[in-house]
Amino acid sequence: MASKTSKTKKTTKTQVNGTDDEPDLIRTEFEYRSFQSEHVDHRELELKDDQLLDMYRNMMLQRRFEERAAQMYGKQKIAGFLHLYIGQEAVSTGAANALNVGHDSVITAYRDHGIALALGMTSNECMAELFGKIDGCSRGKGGSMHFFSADKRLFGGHGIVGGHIPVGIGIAFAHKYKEDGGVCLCFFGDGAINQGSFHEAANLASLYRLPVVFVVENNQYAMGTAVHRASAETDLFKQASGYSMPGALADGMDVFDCYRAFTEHIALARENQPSLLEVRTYRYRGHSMSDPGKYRTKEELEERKDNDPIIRLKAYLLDKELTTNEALDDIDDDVKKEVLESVEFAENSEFPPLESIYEDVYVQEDYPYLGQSKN
Amino acid sequence: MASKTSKTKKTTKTQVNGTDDEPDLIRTEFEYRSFQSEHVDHRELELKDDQLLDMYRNMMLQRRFEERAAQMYGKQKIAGFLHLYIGQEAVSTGAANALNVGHDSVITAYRDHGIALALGMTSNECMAELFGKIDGCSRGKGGSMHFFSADKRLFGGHGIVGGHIPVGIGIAFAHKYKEDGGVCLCFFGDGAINQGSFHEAANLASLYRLPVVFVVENNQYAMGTAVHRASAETDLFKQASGYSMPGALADGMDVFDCYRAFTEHIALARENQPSLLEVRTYRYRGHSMSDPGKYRTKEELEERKDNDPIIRLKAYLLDKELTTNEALDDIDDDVKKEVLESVEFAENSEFPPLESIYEDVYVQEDYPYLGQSKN
Amino acid sequence: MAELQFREAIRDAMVEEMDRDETIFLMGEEVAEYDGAYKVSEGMLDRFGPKRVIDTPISENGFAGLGIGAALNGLRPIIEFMTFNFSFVAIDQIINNAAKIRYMSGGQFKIPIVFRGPNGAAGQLAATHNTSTESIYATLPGLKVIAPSNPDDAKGLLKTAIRDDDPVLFLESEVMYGMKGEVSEEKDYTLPIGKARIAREGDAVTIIGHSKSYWLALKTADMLKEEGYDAEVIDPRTIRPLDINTIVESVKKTNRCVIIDESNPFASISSEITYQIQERAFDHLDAPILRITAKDTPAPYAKNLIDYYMPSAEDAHKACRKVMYLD
Amino acid sequence: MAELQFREAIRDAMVEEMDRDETIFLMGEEVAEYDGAYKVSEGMLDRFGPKRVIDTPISENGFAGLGIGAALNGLRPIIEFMTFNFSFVAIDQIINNAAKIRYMSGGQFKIPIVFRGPNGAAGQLAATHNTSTESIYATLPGLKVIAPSNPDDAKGLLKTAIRDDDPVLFLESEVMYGMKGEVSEEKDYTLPIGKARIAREGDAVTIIGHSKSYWLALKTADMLKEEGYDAEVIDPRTIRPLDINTIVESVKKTNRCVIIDESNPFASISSEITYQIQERAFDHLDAPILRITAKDTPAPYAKNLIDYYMPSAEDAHKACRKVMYLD
Ligand SMILES: Cc1ncc(C[n+]2csc(CCOP(=O)(O)OP(=O)(O)O)c2C)c(N)n1
Ligand SMILES: Cc1ncc(C[n+]2csc(CCOP(=O)(O)OP(=O)(O)O)c2C)c(N)n1
Ligand SMILES: [Mg+2]
Ligand SMILES: [Mg+2]
Repeated sequence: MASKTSKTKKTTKTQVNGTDDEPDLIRTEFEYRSFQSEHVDHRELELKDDQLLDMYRNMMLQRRFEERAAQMYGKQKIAGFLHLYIGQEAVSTGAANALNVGHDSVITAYRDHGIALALGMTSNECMAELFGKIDGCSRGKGGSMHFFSADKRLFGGHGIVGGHIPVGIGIAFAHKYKEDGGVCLCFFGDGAINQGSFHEAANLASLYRLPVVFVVENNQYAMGTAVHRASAETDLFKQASGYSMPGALADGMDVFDCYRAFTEHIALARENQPSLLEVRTYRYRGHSMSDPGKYRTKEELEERKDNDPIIRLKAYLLDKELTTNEALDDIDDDVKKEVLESVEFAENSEFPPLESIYEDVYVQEDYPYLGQSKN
Repeated sequence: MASKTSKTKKTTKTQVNGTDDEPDLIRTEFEYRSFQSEHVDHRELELKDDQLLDMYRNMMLQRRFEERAAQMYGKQKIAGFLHLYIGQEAVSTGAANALNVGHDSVITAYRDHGIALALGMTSNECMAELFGKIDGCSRGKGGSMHFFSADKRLFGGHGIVGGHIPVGIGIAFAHKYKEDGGVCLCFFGDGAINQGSFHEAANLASLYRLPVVFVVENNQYAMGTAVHRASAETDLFKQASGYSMPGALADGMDVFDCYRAFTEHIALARENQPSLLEVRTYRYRGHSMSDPGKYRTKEELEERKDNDPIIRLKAYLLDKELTTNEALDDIDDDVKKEVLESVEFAENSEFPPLESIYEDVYVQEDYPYLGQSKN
Repeated sequence: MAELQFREAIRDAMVEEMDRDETIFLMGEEVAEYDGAYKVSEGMLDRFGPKRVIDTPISENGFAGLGIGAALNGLRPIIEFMTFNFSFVAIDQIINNAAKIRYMSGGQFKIPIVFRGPNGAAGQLAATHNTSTESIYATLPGLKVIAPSNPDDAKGLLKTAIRDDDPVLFLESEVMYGMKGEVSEEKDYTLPIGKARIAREGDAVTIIGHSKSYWLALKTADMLKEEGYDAEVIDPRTIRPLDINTIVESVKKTNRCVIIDESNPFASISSEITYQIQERAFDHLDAPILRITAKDTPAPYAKNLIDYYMPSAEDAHKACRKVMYLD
Repeated sequence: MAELQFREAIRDAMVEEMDRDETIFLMGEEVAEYDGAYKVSEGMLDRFGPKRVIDTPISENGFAGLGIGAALNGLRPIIEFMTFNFSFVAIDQIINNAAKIRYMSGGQFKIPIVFRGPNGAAGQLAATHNTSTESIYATLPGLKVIAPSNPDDAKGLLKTAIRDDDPVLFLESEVMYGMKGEVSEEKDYTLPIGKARIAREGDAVTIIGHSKSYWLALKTADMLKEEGYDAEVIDPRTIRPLDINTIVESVKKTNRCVIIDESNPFASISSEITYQIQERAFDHLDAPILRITAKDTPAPYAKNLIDYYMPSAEDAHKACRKVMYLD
């Protein structure tokens, strides 16, 4: 069903010698389905009841973590660029639950806090990184845009739009080469799809049949640029046809649909069938902390918030009587506590020692840096 | 009819809220027609009889010019890379005849002798450039890969595969900006389409509705790499769907079909509708002078030669009694003479003076080059 | 003179030139409806409309090449890179097309284009967003590279760059956009490309710094002043072509030189200036030329590390005292 | 010792290392079925099969990034650029990913990758196919840059580069591929990265040249020899890290230095070597350091122009005589 749901029916190759004056027709077909909580039972998706509560907690953790990070940015505990994922949590949580974390690989752009927490990286190491401290997930060298975890196989956190997409297929290439059964989820934004790097990577992945899922998180905007102002074809998943790979669409505001779609596409990847999954989602906050957000109306924003993925999951849980308001409140308190502790942890963590500026550049220990002696 | 023949029927945009479990279907349709000399009357294409003879002469000129150039390369009168266009002449001649030469613009890759001669650049200036002489079309600075003519509006002749495609849409951008009614033909190879630059340029052209025709000259190989080893989707014109622009196919071994297709796509461009035209053709010679050509069989090559565009036009001319064998022989002799004279012209032309190494870098006359004084 | 922010000076230069010449247009990411990621082009869409102030997708290679093609075909594009860190995906267009097409065409075509945007370090942005690109671009014949340090130079030089018939890279700085300075109100105010500015005269040591580093050079000179030494401070303003004569004349007077540059040191501007000085003024040098640059590493995120990473007036001051044999 | 062509030495290095280590693979345009555009990888597809010797589409940015990702995930890729002129479309991968990911990850990941292929001038190929990239790449911390001048160094250094856990750019040359030379047959022959080679000892002047320029340096030394002067010839072999100590020791002995480099001069290797020498051996210099480089222009096609464009032993000889105050 995975394949059925999103395979592109290939057409026979074109020949240039039709003697008929009547034009031949070439068809390319896509299918997509939206499979949402309003009309689904999680058991159909083989999701256990308590897994749903974990998902709820994880989405809540991502949100509270970033709300607190925003506050700390205001207090200048955090500097540089801070891009919040708030609103998109269903995507990261849905993906992580469909993945074999620690075995499969993930790479994404600079809006990376959500997926990091979804993969099980700790609030402590993430907040410490934002603070630029030694206990951060990148030892204070990467900051918000450059989260890494060898443990959870998060290969970054990348700041150059589109630049990490070829790296993603390389990670997948190595999984296939080593025959370790792993796949790579390669996330990028609706703005990134217009970079040539996507085109080259998509063709290479399809040509070499690499175990990768290209996930375009279409949150409708690249900074202030709406999709229709950046992409001539606004159905981004249709790009798949240029590389004869499956293209599909999922509802990024619905954790069930995300889980369903990721499960299907990861299954394709395990058969070395790369694919393009467009997830339609929405970011509530500005592009980064400095964004006035004039490019959209309050009404649009509010309307999207009515479709909030956390609220929808909560409604589902209560509706299906899988939990109680009290139990959910306990989760919320527990999350708040974890986040507050992470702030304290980050505060108390040390700044990296100055000598460490010359560490982690090269594996070679005794590399002769220019001017190093003089410092 | 032009538009009908190659427009992509756009589908309504996808919405993610289908409540049905049944997958919706999204269709993208292409049409192509092959419209060949075996079953066409040139008058249908509004081609005059004597225009056909000019076309014949021009294709013959391209071929003889390059055969001679190859010989001169052997004699080391020409050095560096020399990429021959032999076999693809129907494309350049068909294009040039559909174009308003001197008003419209053309840009191509390094396999540029054919289009240069088709646009009416002289054998003399072209051969002199190959010889690296001052009377060459690029004053001896560009060589085989970098033919330019401000006069004929040939914007090169470019050596970096795919690098000139964005430049091509910029030329088209200026035509539209100046509202001069001109269009740009942007030629590139089947290998070049895998460069990210194509993807970015195609999207930009469609987004800005630029008067450009992307012409992929699919001669089946990029050096030794057959199309199916380089492109996951071997119907290259289908790339158009990712940019919601028309994509179509033409027979590059048939000057009528090329003329027809270029006429149609140039008409689209004049309405600021960019499009992708795939022309299926074949190069008879190696990629460059040093290519052993082990990647294809003699049989394949011979079979393609049976479909030779010059022979097919000749057959048509005789069959329709538009000329006589004698008249065609005269043309052949005349062409031979022109080419021989161009060799003599190139021989007699001077090498560029050494000081000219510091000319044409900047418009600024007194630019202070490092070390110049010392020479 | 009027007091303007750096960003305002740049905007005024573009606006005045676009008022003057219909063929000039501005293109880049968020330059139009968003008013520019750093508000440099604020209001320009309203003034000139969508035909001449154009937002792009995130396709630097594509729109850099578009600009080059438009320049070849009679227009005068201003292409904004949101920052020059992002110009690397477009560098083939700049190296192989902007810098070489005129030459390869034997001078048949010209490419009057300006690539502009912030360059170099801007605080805690980490390695991908902290690259100084001038030494990479200035190595390439066919290009001109300008890096102003103040609003007045920015306006005068940008207007000249826009009018120049050759491709120009115009390097600005996020952290300087808000800086205020006196700007000439002379109508049609232009400054020549390739002329350095002697910001302060002195005979004790020549201190050279462009863009942000110019301000470190001044600060260093102040520190020396307090110690009773008059340093000569030179702002090259243009990197390619480099006004070596002004620099050499100064060194002939001071007999010593310290160069401050935010670039990574290896094969950078400081290396080149040193080569040219010792080639032309060898006998006048009383001490080795020293440079103070960013560290020979990528840029870190942590506050303390990035502060340590950047060149400092303190280090430059030490270097000056050293070449002056004061300690 | 066995006499091998430069291309054979490189091939042997790759073959020996691939025999030794399953995780090494070779990827690039025409490297497999075509046996390599310059026949460097001839026979390797037959030996290792399509899993480890892989042809690519013309997508340098794509496959350079693929290599980086594969290196991050446990493999040791050798990525061939058909020439380094074509690496510019992939330079963002090299600058922002290969050189910086390890740093930004706080050392969690390593990137054992080799980017190799011909670099620099190769006759009448005109501007787009004649760029020396070493000064651009060597400016970037996080990379290592090697440019051997002979088959023996090529083999020993490439084997070391493949085993090195850091990203290495290995710069070869079309025109040297056919050059023959003695190559050690010692099994497991490796040479250290970052060690220069004193090719000829002398006390009259230090002549420095890497890659093709090394041979010009030798020729220049021969010309001086005939005049009765012993020049010391140094081949840096590695550009980053640069073995400045060997160079400085030599200059302390000869008190003068001439650098030959095919790169465009501005902010190039010659600039950097000059800075470092004068910084460390200022008091030992009896004359300015001079450089002989390609002209400060793009590369022309015409035979006479490209010959004039390139550095020559004659010019280097003149420069040596000048710093030796012979005329
Ligand atoms: C190559 C490059 N160009 C421009 C930028 C500046 N920039 C950072 S984020 C961004 C928008 C990206 O939008 P999208 O891909 O949709 O991701 P989102 O921010 O929506 O998650 C831009 C233009 C960059 N970092 N890299
Ligand atoms: C960016 C880049 N990569 C590689 C090359 C080397 N190269 C020159 S031509 C060529 C093949 C191009 O094939 P195609 O685009 O099909 O054009 P054709 O030669 O068939 O006309 C290659 C790989 C180059 N010139 N530029
Ligand atoms: Mg977005
Ligand atoms: Mg081809």
